[in-house]
Amino acid sequence: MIYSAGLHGRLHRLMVKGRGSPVPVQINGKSYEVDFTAADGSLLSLLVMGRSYEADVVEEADGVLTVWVEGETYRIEYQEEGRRPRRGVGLTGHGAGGRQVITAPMPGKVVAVLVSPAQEVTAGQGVIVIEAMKMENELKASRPGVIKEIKVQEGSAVGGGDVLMVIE
Amino acid sequence: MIYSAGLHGRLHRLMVKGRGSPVPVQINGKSYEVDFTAADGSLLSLLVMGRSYEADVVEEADGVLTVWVEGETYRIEYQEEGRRPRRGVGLTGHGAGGRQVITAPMPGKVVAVLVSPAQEVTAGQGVIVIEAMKMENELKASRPGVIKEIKVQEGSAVGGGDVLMVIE
Amino acid sequence: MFNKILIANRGEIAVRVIRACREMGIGTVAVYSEVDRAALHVRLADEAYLIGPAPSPQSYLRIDRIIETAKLAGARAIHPGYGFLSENAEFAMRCEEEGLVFIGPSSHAIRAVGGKTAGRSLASAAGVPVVPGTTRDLTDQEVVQAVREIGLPVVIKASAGGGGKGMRIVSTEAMLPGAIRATRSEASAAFGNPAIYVERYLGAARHIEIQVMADTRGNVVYLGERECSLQRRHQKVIEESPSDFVDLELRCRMGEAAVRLAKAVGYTNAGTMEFLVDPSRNFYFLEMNTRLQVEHPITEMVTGLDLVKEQIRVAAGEALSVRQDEIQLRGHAIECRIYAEDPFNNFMPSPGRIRALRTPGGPGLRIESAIYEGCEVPIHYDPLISKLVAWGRDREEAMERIRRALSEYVVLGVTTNIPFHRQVLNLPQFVAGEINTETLESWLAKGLTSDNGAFADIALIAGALYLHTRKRATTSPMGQGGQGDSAWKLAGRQDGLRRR
Amino acid sequence: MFNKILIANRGEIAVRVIRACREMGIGTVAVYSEVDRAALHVRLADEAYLIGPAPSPQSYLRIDRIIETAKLAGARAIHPGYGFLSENAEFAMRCEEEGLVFIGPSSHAIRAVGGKTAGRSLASAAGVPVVPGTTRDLTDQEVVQAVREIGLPVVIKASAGGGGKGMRIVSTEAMLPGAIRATRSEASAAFGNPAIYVERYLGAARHIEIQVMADTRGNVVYLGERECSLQRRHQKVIEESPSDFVDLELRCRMGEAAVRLAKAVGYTNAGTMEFLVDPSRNFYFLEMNTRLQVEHPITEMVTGLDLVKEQIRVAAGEALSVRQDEIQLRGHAIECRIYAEDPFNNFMPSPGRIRALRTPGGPGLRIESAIYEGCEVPIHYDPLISKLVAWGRDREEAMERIRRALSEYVVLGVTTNIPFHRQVLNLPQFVAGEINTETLESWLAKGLTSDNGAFADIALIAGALYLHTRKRATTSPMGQGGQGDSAWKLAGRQDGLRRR
Repeated sequence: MIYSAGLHGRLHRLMVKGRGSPVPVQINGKSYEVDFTAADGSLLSLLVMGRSYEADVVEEADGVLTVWVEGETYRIEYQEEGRRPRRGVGLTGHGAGGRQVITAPMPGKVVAVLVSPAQEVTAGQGVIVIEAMKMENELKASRPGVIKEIKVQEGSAVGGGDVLMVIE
Repeated sequence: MIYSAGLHGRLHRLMVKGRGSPVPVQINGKSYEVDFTAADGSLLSLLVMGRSYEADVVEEADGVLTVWVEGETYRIEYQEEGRRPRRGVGLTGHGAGGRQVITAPMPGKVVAVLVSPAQEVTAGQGVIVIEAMKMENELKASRPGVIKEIKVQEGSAVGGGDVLMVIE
Repeated sequence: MFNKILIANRGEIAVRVIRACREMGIGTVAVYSEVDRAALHVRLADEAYLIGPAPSPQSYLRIDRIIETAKLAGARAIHPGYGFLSENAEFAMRCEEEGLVFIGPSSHAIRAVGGKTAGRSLASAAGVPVVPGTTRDLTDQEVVQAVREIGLPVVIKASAGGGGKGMRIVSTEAMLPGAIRATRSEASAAFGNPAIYVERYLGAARHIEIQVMADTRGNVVYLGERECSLQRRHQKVIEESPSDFVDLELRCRMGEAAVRLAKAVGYTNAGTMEFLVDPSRNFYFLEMNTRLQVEHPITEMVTGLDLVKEQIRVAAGEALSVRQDEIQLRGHAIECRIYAEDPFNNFMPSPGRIRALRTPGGPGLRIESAIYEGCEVPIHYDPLISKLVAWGRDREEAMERIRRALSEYVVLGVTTNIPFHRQVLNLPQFVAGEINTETLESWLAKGLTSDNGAFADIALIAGALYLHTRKRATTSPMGQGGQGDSAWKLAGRQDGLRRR
Repeated sequence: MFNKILIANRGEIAVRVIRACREMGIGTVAVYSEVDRAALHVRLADEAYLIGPAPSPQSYLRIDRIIETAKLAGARAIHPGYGFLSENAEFAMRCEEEGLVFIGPSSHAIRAVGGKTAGRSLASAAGVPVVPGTTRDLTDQEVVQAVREIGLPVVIKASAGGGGKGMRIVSTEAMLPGAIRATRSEASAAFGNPAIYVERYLGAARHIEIQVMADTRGNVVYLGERECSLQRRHQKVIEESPSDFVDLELRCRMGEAAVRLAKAVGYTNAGTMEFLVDPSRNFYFLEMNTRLQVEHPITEMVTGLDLVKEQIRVAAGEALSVRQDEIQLRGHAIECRIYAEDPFNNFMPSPGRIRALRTPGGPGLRIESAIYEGCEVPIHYDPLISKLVAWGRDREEAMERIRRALSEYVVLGVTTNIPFHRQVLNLPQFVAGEINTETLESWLAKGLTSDNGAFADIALIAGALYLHTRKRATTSPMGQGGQGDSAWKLAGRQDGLRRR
């Protein structure tokens, strides 16, 4: 089986041969022999050339996996070869367009809206304050721009991922 | 919903009313109001008149549950009222017949058969030795009797629950 | 001794108190809000009662409900933990009026030293040096005026604050209005009291605190110090005891000052005097926390005492179980506070469901946690989900041990600051013991990077095998999604079968 | 220092050694048998290599394979843990020949004192009193003869034995043939050596052992004693340190005897001298264990030392990190050995898959475990799955703590002896500290009952709600079976939705 996998804005090509363990795996032409076994739940134990690794895998969405290895987190989008590619595999969050969408990083309450529509903002300027878990968290513009739209107001309850503001 | 439940050789009558939590439950006519929630996996948290309990429930077979509460283990056979009763609900393991079936308590290897067919044995006499987890374990006759049948020999590998010997 | 204690708290500290009670043979009564029905403190307590909806002003801060519940359950005493009502003099007073024992100082003592401004005045009076600043609660306008008098930079502080909440450093006058608003708002939410005051900001000093314990018979002891300089946004992140900056002479001077202050107000039960210590080893009283601290376990590990049991005994009228000359510090302890927050996304809180949890084990560790696999970390409360504490014969061993433990600690489902701790523990300043209250912030100002990439190939392989195995196991087309756990388990079982 | 160590063991002790190495910055190489592919020691090690099928003679006892693997992986040293090859002089010698460091005494020292009969002769020669018995390995016939000379009761012991395995008390001559056969057979299986000898059985004495540590520079220290009298079938069940039967004077006498013997044979690394102590405080040398003991954590908790690190340092040629006069005992530690066995069914081993695991937390605990949720406890090895250790300021607190911890410890899927420990900890003789090697057996002879019934109503309710909820959740007829876990989870989620 051949997979395309998008990670950190790069595409990788993986080939997994056969069904047992150890199984031969190629990444971008580099070969590994991988001994693997499911330990429990999301946990996989891997032995690669004698090295022992633990990996946890959770499927967030169709073909989109979060993989934890040795305390590090990887979000990977897989595409099985021969199937129609999804839009922008592996490149989410790495575009450099002029539009910024400020989303709520977690559920919470809007404590303060620090800007008004059409206002110019600089990179790093605070635009909105969300309270969650008893701490106030100021969200900042990542690039300079102009406030296009404000979708919430002070006191609004917001869910994680909700769009709060659009900057252009 | 009404259930018959066999535990420790006694039958108990349970009634569970409604769908939410807290839910009214009657046991043998005694009423409880039970607040319950699934914590994780097999684990249930119960609040009964303010007292907090943890119970783990695993279904071993059709209607047969093992329930752990505060370090104690209960094996309970449930029968929903109005359905055909299973044979001997709740009374397994409490018969007093003359026939003893010696079964392997765990998978292992037969190290020694200490008796021969037709031999008389006394209560508490060792009849067979099984090795498992590097320890030898002597199985004993629980009552006096005569060896009717020996189904294994020294060196046999046995599975948990396998019948090893019958004494009458 | 009490036959039953109500714990007016939640999370790891409620669990901590329940464990102490259980060891003493005392019954435990938990209270919980609607979102905490399946929380660990509810599961572990002998009894548990619902006291209201999730927001703490409607549950964990409801004095009336909590007192009513104690009476209903027949609990003679209440342990307030830390946070919530633990430093609320009115709560302590209401307990006293209702014939319940508040496990902490008297309401009088809380008023006298707990209010930070009052504490500062008293400390001065007791001959303990204090940080320059105001000695009473201020209006917004008075704050502006005070800042002009004291001179920038200053710290705006909640008078009822604690645990690093309700503080803002202000270095320019333009920052002042926002800082005042934010501090008052946090203080209201967390402590039910918006009062604030101003202190001069001393800059790069060490934050070192002294634990005291006092009984009702006039005995007061100090239990060494805790080094709490590693802070982010005035929130302690890693604490250790002893501080390798504190020698025996300084320990005695600070300890004796703390005892003097405690005696001056007739203080009883556990309390902590927080100090700033400058590079010349001058110390300045900051405030007194009139309750158990989050970081009390490191003191327990080096002294061998159980502070919660000591609190309960003292509250029941018993004498302290140790004299000052019997207290010996052994080895070194370090605590990492594990928060549900994303260190690589500006430390945003990360509530959610714990999907997998693997807790470290082995020698020299202590884990104070209220999470379990499958539990929810609610959005409504402090993001502290666990405390990892390591003890070693010396500082080096304690550091090695907590690094090792962090490498075993896996919490999935919510994002945690474990990767951040792993980086801090390798910070050269920290390894060398050369830290102050600005160490973390100035390091963070350079931008925190996740070091990600070292295991990219392994992650890619693991993901591919996940999909590959699931495909085999289910023979359904790829991408049906969401059944990850069962796919592994199924594949694992098939694998097991195939091999036999 | 070594850059990499191979751990020639499995289970909790392999994990213990891996943790020590990780704290020291030393790489770890695990070896595993086919059934242990997903075992915790394989998961936690840096590297892992398959060495053979499940039966230990084909894997964990394969000297050739293990040495070959060490060379392949580039490990310079091998830690043998306890059991398996840990007291095998030939293995130590083969390591020496191959230029690998065996982390333990020299093969010469193992031969000199490790063989139990040899150890007894040496102890006598060093002026240490020994239990009367034979001083060499015997044939079956010689055993019969020796028993006639010594007089009944006697103990038949495996010369290569340890850990309570390979021992039988014989009180009538009729028992002798069976005891000889069983002891030889267990000894072959567990230690690869069927040799046996005979000792007089002293009856109701205490089993107390002294931990020694020796470096290659002639320094030898003793690290206090461990009280190991609570045994079932000569298998230690609960150990504590210090023993409240041992006063300072006896501790010094026993410790000095142990050091004398160690010096007499040029012993290096960790070792334990086991003694029987009669009610008049006379002590008799039983045997020396030339390796780390299962119960070493209790010594670590009271001394503050890490014995595995000390072993590694000594093996690398370093000096001991402490002198005798620096060793201080603090508080009291108790260990419960958690076995996968059924205490209410004649302690039958209970292998299987761990379905649920909830581990205690909080102050003063240490858990040495190799199990995790979902793992298999294989039939092929020792049923010890975990060690629960508690420390307290005094014996009373340690007892309270371990009782509390046992009440939190839930292991489902395999049957464990946790309920048995809970009963033992309330045994009046144990509480009073009046124990000997017969205490447990004579209590057990009265028949162990499970105390079951106190929570019958709760169990009945929980089971009914399980069925009731599953019915609601799946709307399928009752009794489709086997989907227990998901039914709860589904119901829980529905519940959550309904409440919002």
